[in-house]
Amino acid sequence: MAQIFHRSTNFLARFSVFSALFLVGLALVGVLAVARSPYLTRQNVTREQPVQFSHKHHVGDDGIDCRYCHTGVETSAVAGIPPTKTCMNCHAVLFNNAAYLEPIRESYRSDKSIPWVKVHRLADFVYFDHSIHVNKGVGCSSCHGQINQMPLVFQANTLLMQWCVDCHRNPEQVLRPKDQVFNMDWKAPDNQAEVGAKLRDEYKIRTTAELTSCSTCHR
Amino acid sequence: MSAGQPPFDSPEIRRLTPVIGPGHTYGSVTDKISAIVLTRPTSLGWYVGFLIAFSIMGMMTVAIGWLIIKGTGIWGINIPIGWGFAIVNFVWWIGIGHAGTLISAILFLLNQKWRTSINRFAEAMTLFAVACAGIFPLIHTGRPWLAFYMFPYPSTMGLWPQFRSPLIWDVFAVSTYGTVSLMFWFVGLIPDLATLRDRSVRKPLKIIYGMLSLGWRGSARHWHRYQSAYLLLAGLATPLVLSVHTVVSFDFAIAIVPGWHTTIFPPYFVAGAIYSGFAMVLTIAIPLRKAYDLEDFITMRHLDNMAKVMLSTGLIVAYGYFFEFFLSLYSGNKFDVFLVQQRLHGPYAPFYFALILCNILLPQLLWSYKMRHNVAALFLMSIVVNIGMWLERFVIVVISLTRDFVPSAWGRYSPTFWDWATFIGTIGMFVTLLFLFVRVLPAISIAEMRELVAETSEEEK
Amino acid sequence: MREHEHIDSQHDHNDPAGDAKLHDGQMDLAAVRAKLQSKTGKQYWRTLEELAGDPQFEELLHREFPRQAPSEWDDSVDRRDFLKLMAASLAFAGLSGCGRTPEQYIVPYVKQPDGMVLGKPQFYATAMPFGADAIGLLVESHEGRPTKVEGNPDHPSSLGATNVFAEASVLNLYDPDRAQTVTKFGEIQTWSLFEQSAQAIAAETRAAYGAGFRILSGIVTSPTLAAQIQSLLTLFPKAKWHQWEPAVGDGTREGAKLAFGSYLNTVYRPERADVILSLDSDFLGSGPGHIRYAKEFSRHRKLNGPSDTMNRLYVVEPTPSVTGATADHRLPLRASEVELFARALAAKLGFGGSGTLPAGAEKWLDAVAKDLQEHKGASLVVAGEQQPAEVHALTHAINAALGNLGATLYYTYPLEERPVNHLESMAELCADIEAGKVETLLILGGNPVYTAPHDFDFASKIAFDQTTKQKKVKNTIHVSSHFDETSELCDWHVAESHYLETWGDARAFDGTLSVIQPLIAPLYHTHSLRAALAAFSDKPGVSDYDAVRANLEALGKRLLLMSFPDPGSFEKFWRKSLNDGVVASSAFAPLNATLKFSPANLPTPKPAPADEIEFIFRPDPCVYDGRFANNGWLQELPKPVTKLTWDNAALVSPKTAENLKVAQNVAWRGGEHGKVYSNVIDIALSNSKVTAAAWIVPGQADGTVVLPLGYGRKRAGYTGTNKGFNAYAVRASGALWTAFAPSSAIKKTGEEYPLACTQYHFSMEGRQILATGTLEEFRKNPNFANEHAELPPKELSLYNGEAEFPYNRDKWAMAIDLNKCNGCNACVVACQSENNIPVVGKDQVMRGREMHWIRIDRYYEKTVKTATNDPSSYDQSLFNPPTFFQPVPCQQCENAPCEQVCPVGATVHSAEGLNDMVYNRCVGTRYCSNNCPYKVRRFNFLRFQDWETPQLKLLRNPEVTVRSRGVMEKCTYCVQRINNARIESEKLNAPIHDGAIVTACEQACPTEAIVFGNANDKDSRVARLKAQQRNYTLLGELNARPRTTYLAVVRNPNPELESA
Amino acid sequence: MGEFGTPEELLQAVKKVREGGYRRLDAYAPFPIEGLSEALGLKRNLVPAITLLGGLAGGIGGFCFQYWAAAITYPLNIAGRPLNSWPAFIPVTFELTILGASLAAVFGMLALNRLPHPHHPVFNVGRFTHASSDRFFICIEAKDPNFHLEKCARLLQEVHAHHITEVSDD
Repeated sequence: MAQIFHRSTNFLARFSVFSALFLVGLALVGVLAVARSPYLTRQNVTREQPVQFSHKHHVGDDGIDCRYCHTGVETSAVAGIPPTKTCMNCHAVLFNNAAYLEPIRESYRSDKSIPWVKVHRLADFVYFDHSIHVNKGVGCSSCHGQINQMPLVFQANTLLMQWCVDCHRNPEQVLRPKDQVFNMDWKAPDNQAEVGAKLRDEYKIRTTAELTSCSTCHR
Repeated sequence: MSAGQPPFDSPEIRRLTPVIGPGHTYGSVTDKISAIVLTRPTSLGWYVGFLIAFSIMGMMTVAIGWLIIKGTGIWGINIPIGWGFAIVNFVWWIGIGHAGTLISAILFLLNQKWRTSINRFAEAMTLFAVACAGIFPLIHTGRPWLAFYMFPYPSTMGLWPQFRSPLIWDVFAVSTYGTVSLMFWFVGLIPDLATLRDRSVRKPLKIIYGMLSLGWRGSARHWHRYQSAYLLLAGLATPLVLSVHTVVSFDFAIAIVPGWHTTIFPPYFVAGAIYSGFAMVLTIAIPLRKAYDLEDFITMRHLDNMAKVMLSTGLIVAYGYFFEFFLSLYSGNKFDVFLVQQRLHGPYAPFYFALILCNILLPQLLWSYKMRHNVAALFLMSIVVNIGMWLERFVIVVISLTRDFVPSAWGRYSPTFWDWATFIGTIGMFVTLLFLFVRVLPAISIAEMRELVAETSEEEK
Repeated sequence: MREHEHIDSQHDHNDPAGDAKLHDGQMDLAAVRAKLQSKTGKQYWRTLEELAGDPQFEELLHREFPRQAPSEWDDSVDRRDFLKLMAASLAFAGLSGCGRTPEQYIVPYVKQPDGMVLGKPQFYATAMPFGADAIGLLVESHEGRPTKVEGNPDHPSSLGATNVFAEASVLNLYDPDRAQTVTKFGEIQTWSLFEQSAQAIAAETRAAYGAGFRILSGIVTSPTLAAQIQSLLTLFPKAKWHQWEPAVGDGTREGAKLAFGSYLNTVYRPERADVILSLDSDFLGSGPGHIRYAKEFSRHRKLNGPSDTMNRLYVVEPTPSVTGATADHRLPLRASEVELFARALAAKLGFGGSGTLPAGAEKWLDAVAKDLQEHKGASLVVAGEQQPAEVHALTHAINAALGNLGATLYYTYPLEERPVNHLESMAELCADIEAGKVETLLILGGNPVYTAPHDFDFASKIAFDQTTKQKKVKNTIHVSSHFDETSELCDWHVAESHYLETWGDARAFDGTLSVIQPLIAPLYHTHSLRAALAAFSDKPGVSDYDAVRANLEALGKRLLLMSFPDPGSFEKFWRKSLNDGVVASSAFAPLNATLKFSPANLPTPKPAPADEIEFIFRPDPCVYDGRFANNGWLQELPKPVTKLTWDNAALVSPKTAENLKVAQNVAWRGGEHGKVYSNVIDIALSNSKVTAAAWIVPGQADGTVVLPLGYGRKRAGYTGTNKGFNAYAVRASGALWTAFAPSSAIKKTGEEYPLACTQYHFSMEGRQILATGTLEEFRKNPNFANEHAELPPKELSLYNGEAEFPYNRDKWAMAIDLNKCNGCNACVVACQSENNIPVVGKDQVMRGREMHWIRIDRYYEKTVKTATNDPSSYDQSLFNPPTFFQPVPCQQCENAPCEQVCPVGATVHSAEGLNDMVYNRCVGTRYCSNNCPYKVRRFNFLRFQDWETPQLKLLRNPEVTVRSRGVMEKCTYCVQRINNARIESEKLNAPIHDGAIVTACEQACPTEAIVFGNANDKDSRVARLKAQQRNYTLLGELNARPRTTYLAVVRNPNPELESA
Repeated sequence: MGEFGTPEELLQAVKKVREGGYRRLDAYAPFPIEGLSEALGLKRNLVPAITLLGGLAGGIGGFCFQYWAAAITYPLNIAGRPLNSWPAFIPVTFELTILGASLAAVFGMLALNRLPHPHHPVFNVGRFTHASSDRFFICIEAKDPNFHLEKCARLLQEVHAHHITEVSDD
């Protein structure tokens, strides 16, 4: 009989076996990578807003304190998006005829809320509480990044569960003195390790086991 | 001949009832078996049978689709009976699968010649049964699309499966079992695929079989390694097959539910598995040898031996039932004792008695030689045992859950249309796969048959 | 910590467009309201979504799951779903959850209300008017949405607890089937149009000095509403005010009149009574003040140790009630025989006269009489609301004779602004209508067409007569929350506001006045009864706020003799009243009433026909008189004793059932825990008939059939229509509470009807589920509860890793004192409300899939020696079995069997020892439920949650995950409350003090039977309870080590009766 | 290349050919023949060793992974059991051992046999199709140091080969 296969098929056959295995592996890695990619987490993706509100200008340049607008941050689970009224406190006078502020004035006149695009979205089913973090020496910038340098706000971290848990396992890495919590430019000192450990005791932060219990965040 | 032979495989008997019809040569064996695949025209019966089976399988897909739209609530399950048909069928199918591996692996190790002609499709049966079984753990979950949570993969949540749960053991046991069976089966197929390659006349077939046979050319060196690999696989598959049903039994034995929480489960689940498995092999073998007149290869001796295995495993199972019963009473555990009473005169008592009838009483007929050599009767018996073993799982899963610790929570279970559709559907799938198998692959290991011819010819000298 | 807050009318507290971080995609009610304004002329709409122009409205119109009770799913396949099959399979292929979620928007306030902190619930004090009572409440509000009703500790009628009706009332607010606007002949009208025509009618009426103007209301305890009626009656001198409260008997009122010559209100002080006799009174389970009475009663039943004393309760009743189940001695007597018993008792106490008693009751009577006399001044006799005036009069006499007046009970002026005999009042109205004396009929609330005695045929009085082509009453106006049986026969229908939507006031059982302050502006175009009434007055359009405020000022001056020199001083008084939820010192002062009545000269009663069957009518424990028929929570709530849901049934005793050849059989699907087939019987009674399913109730008096009211509604709404049978259909004015008919009046139709019963099996099968004993036994052997417990020693472990999880900080635990629990169900509804627990509908309940996180098991002590454990197979022990209730939430085991078997770690232990359930990790293998010995886990077999109905979105508690299909769920000790309390304490670096965390069930419990706290804190209430010897573990031998433990029941029987 | 009818003939032939001093030869048969390997002087193969390694890797790896997942990366209190509840980890460990071993055995065998190998000179021989059914072949390779075409042919004739063909390698 004649050969059914050409000599080259020997190589082809073996090559295809290996490459098949390789491709399967690659596909799996790919899926896992996409799940962590900005495409899904929306990390570092800036969003158009109905009014191009610049934190850089208000916080960075004007030095307005976070709490002026986000009033609930120290007392409530949600920091709170300010009502139009808060904007008008100043903009009734400042730039009170600037075109780009029209939506604000419109909202104030018509008593219709401004639909801000939500930037920071935690994974579903998480019950996050701002107040306890702020009260235990976790600074805004630890999670939100340097808002004071963001013309338009983007999400600075993945906000994936793994990211949350990393910090709940050893909070020392981010703890800062309470008076520094709202300081956007705070940088971790070189000896953060021991400072953090000291603060952890000082602020009576719970054990890792308690912080990583499921019901700490999920209800 | 190795020492591990049961008496019924002694030379005299072998001469009386040969494992292969007289007058076969290497060539004739090869012709006959490969013909089924290559030359023999596809019979009308095959088409009809295939269509029926396939449409039943279609019903299964509909049932599953509906399940995904609506949720497991379309089944009869409830609180307290969280597991119903799905798990019953799962255990039943897995059990059936075991006979295949047993025949091909354990009997191979015991060097039982008579296994050769049945091991191939027995292994196929294993694969298909495991496929059917595998469906259920997936779809019985409330959110099947998240079933991948049960596999260990680096998730963005930083969570891993909970390895103390018997269900995770199941995941590993069943997937390992599937993989190993597949490899075992394929390795066995390689030389036959080569045969088909060489004997097929049409080019496309040559190419397909050629690829599948990986260019096998029967070199002595290859045979050398091939045999040791095959032997090793057999050696590995043997403990595996035992472990799989042990793990399945853990699903129940580890739980605290009265009627589940008992140490006797592993051995008698395994015995039960083999029991039902051999029943299923018979159920398939008998029509098969008729349809493709393979009586020369699957001889009465095979049927006789399988019947004997059924008889013996059946007795082990009976022993299991007895001791389950006895231990519950002996333990004095009020919950267990109550459950035993429930089995005897609770709402589901008829099922229990039907089970006793099918699995213990009727099979005793197999003591009779005439019974074992009456093909039709044997076929019926195999069906009966299949039903009986299904009932066993039903009794274990359902009755135990209907009457557990807190009387206020007692309930009942009855299957819905969709329970039945899914169950019967898997049977359709099983048969469909079998039809395809006999059509495109040699249902009997040609190479091993040749070996057999060689040995038998030696003996005749 | 929850502080009461008060609000005033200017306070715009109704804009729910809160921070979307809490509840994304929330409906903007403002938009809806705008739309509503613009609607004119004939238009119908079904939901707010349509008005708000919501795109998913189409979907909503053809929703596959009915609102409130989703997924009435049957085995049949409907075509539309079938077509979706392919699509769904595809979606399945593309693993949901991997997709990219769409943008979300945050819709902040434009002007944020002062005092509101986003994400923080606020609590407002208000009150729920209910019959001749008002239940003081604290209502939780999230961004202006009332979500949870709790008791107001400062209010005398609730003392911080609630009952099922109060808990479920918040669902009524969001009931999608509520009437949403004014209609005339079923067509939508504007309020102003109504006011115009009201004024027109008023003008005519005034011309006729009010002749022909009639008002029909229920019991009115609201001073403001009463004042409004008064002013109208002065405006229309010849007008009349009729009252009809279907489920409250006249016996109470008339009894007082009989005894004292005038209507009086009776207030009990069970706390002071050592011996209590209830004459067919369910004073612990229903009626004015029952929450408070239950609390007082249980406080006098508290046992800290063997040395403590207990009160003793005797109950004589025809059918088991929660009071009867709590009793130390219970005597089943037909309702008509209770009077005989009362007479006999009076005779024993030396009033002369006598009563012949059924055999067996004599001995009982002697013992009770003796016991009562031994406790003069510390005893109490209570008569049932449904008992006739004679029984009440006798009771007053007996209490007087026992010197209980002023000690264990006292009298006050009636709460009702104008007490009348309702039956006569209704009869008069009907007669006048027949006589053509009625021009205008204004029906304030209620549903007379449905509830009036059938022989009055009220429908024909107001309906348009097809034959004569005319109406007997020219103008009929109905004000009610739903467009019901009465509304559809009236010209005008005014949608009534929910009590959480409008200002009002009401008096509690002891006269205490509460201002009802709204938590949300009306969701629809609804108005209060008072406003509807005012439309006819000379001063229409006075706002409820002003009216209530003005009235309170007047009351303050007149009754409380207060002076408000300057507006500021009244403002303070007003704000304080709002803040406290009660008007200070407004409770009625006790009167010293003198008995003008001697039992001796009571006319001898006409003997009840002994051979005939006695039919008695009772308000249903879940839907009351039918007003809650459309409330899914209450419909699905298992009735305390029968454990039936979604239906009422004609209740019969096992013996009677045997005579009537009525039986039950357990269905295969659902079985003991879901579905029971029962015989259907035709009942011919009072020249009318009704078809009902029979149900066998152990402990019911033989020869008595109970017909619960409130079901068989023809026009209640999606949830309530055509559930059960309508007992009003056979209720005649002549036999309002008790009717007699020969047993031939009951005919088996031969059909069987499936009833959804959540617990059919009532025997403990000799297992130590409940530990019970008597006070003597307890004193002899304080440890009786744990004697038979076979707790395995800790060392018996495969691992010696015992010390690995010490729980040395907070160790949450619960103790349930079964001695106090009376099975009232308040905890069940509270839990449902707090934890967003779905309603699954009758079909699913019958499949054994109800979702209640806490269930109340009901057991009869004597085990029944029948194979089927079927009450229809009559057994002597079922004549009057001791009944016990056991609330079973998740036991939070430390060695939780469920956790070990979960393949994905969706249920694990927290560092504080909670058995966490992580819904979003759960894949739904149901293994945990199988392995749970207490069967407290609940599974979402289908998509039970209603995701479509917008109103129900507003209802949900944002603190708790709304579970999706295919997920296991269970009690978590209200972990959301624990977490919030922990966060607050962490901010202060202070420990969580005992009582800072109150679980929903504990909060609602009227008897303080459920106690939650930190077991590591030795002084916590829970730790002290667990330290008691009565404390035992359910199924301790399984070594699951539950955190929830029970305290054994100790009954205090009378030795004399025990010996028998 | 020489063809034979029965295993016995083949064995004879192989012995002869090896006595003839040829080492680089191979025999082909439709089924394994006892003694053929010895006749060809094949040394024991590596498959068992590979299998053992695979098994060990699967087992040890499996247990360590479980320990890591349960006790190190996210320690959780499950039903009050210790973090390292090793008895519960045994079943999975066992299964993984088997899996590792079997995979090693199969792929090891294929690799050692240089399979897949669809193209091979011997397939040039027309009658070689019978190698997979009822004929037995010997092939002396040209690479053999003392290979000589005629000599080989003669040798094969001496051992009564039915057909003798020259296998061209292209």
